[in-house]
Amino acid sequence: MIDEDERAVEAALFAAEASMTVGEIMAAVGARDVRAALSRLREHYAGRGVELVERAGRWHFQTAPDLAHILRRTREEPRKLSRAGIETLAIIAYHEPVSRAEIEAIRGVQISKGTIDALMEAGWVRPAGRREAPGRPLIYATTPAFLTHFGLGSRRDLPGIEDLRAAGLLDPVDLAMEQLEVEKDETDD
Amino acid sequence: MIDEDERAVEAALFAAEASMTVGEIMAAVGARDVRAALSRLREHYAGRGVELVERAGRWHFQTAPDLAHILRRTREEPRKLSRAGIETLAIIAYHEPVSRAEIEAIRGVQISKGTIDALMEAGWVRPAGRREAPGRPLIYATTPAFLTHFGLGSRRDLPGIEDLRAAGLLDPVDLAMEQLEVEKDETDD
Amino acid sequence: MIEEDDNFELPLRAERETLTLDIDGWEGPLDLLLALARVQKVDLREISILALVEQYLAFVEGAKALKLELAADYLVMAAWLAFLKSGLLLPRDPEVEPSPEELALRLQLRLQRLDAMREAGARLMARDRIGRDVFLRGAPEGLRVVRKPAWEADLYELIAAYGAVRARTGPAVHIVSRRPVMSLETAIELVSRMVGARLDWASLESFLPEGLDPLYRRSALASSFLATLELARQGKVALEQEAPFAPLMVRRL
Repeated sequence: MIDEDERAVEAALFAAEASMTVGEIMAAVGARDVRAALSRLREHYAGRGVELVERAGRWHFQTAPDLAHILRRTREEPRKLSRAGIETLAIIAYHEPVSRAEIEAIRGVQISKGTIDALMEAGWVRPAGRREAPGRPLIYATTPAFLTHFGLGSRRDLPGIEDLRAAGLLDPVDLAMEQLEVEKDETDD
Repeated sequence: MIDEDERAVEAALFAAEASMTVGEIMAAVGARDVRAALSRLREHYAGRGVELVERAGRWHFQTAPDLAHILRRTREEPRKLSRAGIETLAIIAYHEPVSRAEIEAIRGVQISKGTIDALMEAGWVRPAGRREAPGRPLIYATTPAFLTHFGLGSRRDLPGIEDLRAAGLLDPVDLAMEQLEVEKDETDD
Repeated sequence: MIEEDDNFELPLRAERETLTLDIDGWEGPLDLLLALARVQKVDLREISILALVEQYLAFVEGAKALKLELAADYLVMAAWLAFLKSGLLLPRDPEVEPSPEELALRLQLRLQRLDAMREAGARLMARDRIGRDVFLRGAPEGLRVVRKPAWEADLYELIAAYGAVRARTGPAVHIVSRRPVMSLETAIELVSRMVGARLDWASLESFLPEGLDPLYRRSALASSFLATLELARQGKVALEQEAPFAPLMVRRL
């Protein structure tokens, strides 16, 4: 059965805003055999979802380390790629392996740091070594997950320039320029 | 021996920054028999320095009430209510939902503007729509936070509420009272 | 509002043998009546309303004697209680509804209701309250939710984006296509001629020649509209339109 010393120490440590030394616990709960209570409590909580631990002479309760996954849940939130993101992805897919400077040269616009990060976070783009050129820039390529996500058997399944022209995707010059302006505004903030 | 469901629920409730519904616990720990684990945990903690309690359908750990003297020493009192505030809170809790005029009829005095505001600021009282009566007055009710703060599982646990109801003292502010007001006004002339 | 100390308890006021004339201490006449009633009897169902009325009236007289300013509602209550008292003492007039006894009962009920809530408030405050009697975990780790973006894009967007990049950065060849337009001068000439040929109202569109190329027709319509405005300004034609988007009617002046 739990005794009063143990109850008092348990409550004090539970309600404490920081870990406590034996002296501090004693000051809180009065003249009790705090050490003995601490050792019984530690034993009691061993193997439970919560543990009593001592770190550098200070005691505190914490959740069991093997349950950390409960405390940190990840929730997926659908998010659309930005226009810069999708263009960068397209350029990497058509030209891989390609460096950041090359992507910018093709796009005609600089890309922000977050753009490639987002593509890597999505698992679609990976660093593929360095270009043996001055500055040895990092080069990027697409991943198998990229092919899976876009339903492509291989990169050869991407429509070529002539296909794009036939589909009218190379025509709307003015429209594309307008969109570029909008996008510049977006990246500004 | 403690099982994995119990460990997970224990860890989640310990780590949580606010009390949790069964659904929230389930979302945190995954598909487990949360209800059974909660009931075993409550039993396990009964009589210890820390207890598992349910308030308005939400669960949390708290220190045992009889250890208040140990823990209170260094802490500030929770918000102090004026006498008007206490009475108004009691009237809202026992009569809810209730309009301002009904509160004033029971207290026999007007309530100052700040009184209900203070109760709402404390998170204990909320507007609960309007009474379908002339003037459509706003009506007030208590919140789950009120039940949690005062250690009530539900409104049924309000001290003496059954006796008061049986004695007819919680009946809607009745016509007799209004008539009394009318009489008073008449003698006033 | 009156700030009470935190261990406010109900019986406190009632336990006093005599009442001090501290008007500020009372929250209105009903509060005062309740305190007087509790001096009389602990069980409010057993109090004598007549005695209570006497006590209240004596209290108000005492306050007047000491030249204390009583709030109006205390005096209103005194007047009502004096009325109630006479009703209770005088021979009963069956015409008067409700009877004085009923009024007395209602007052008693009202005091009980207030008393019940006052006691309920005290009992609420005496409960084990979070932050005073029971405490939550002082340093919870928190259940963090890490939001992980699930990026979305489809193949069409991808190739369209590539097309846009190539179109934007490829050598641009601009060909200005010549669109058929009707000049304003032509339109003025056209409208003047058509209006001159008719006497009655005619819609603007009826002036346009049949079988025009659709693009040219649009230009002709726009120019003709401008032309009629110009002619109207010169006082040569009158314009009329019954409603927004209704046909624009034109007539020679």
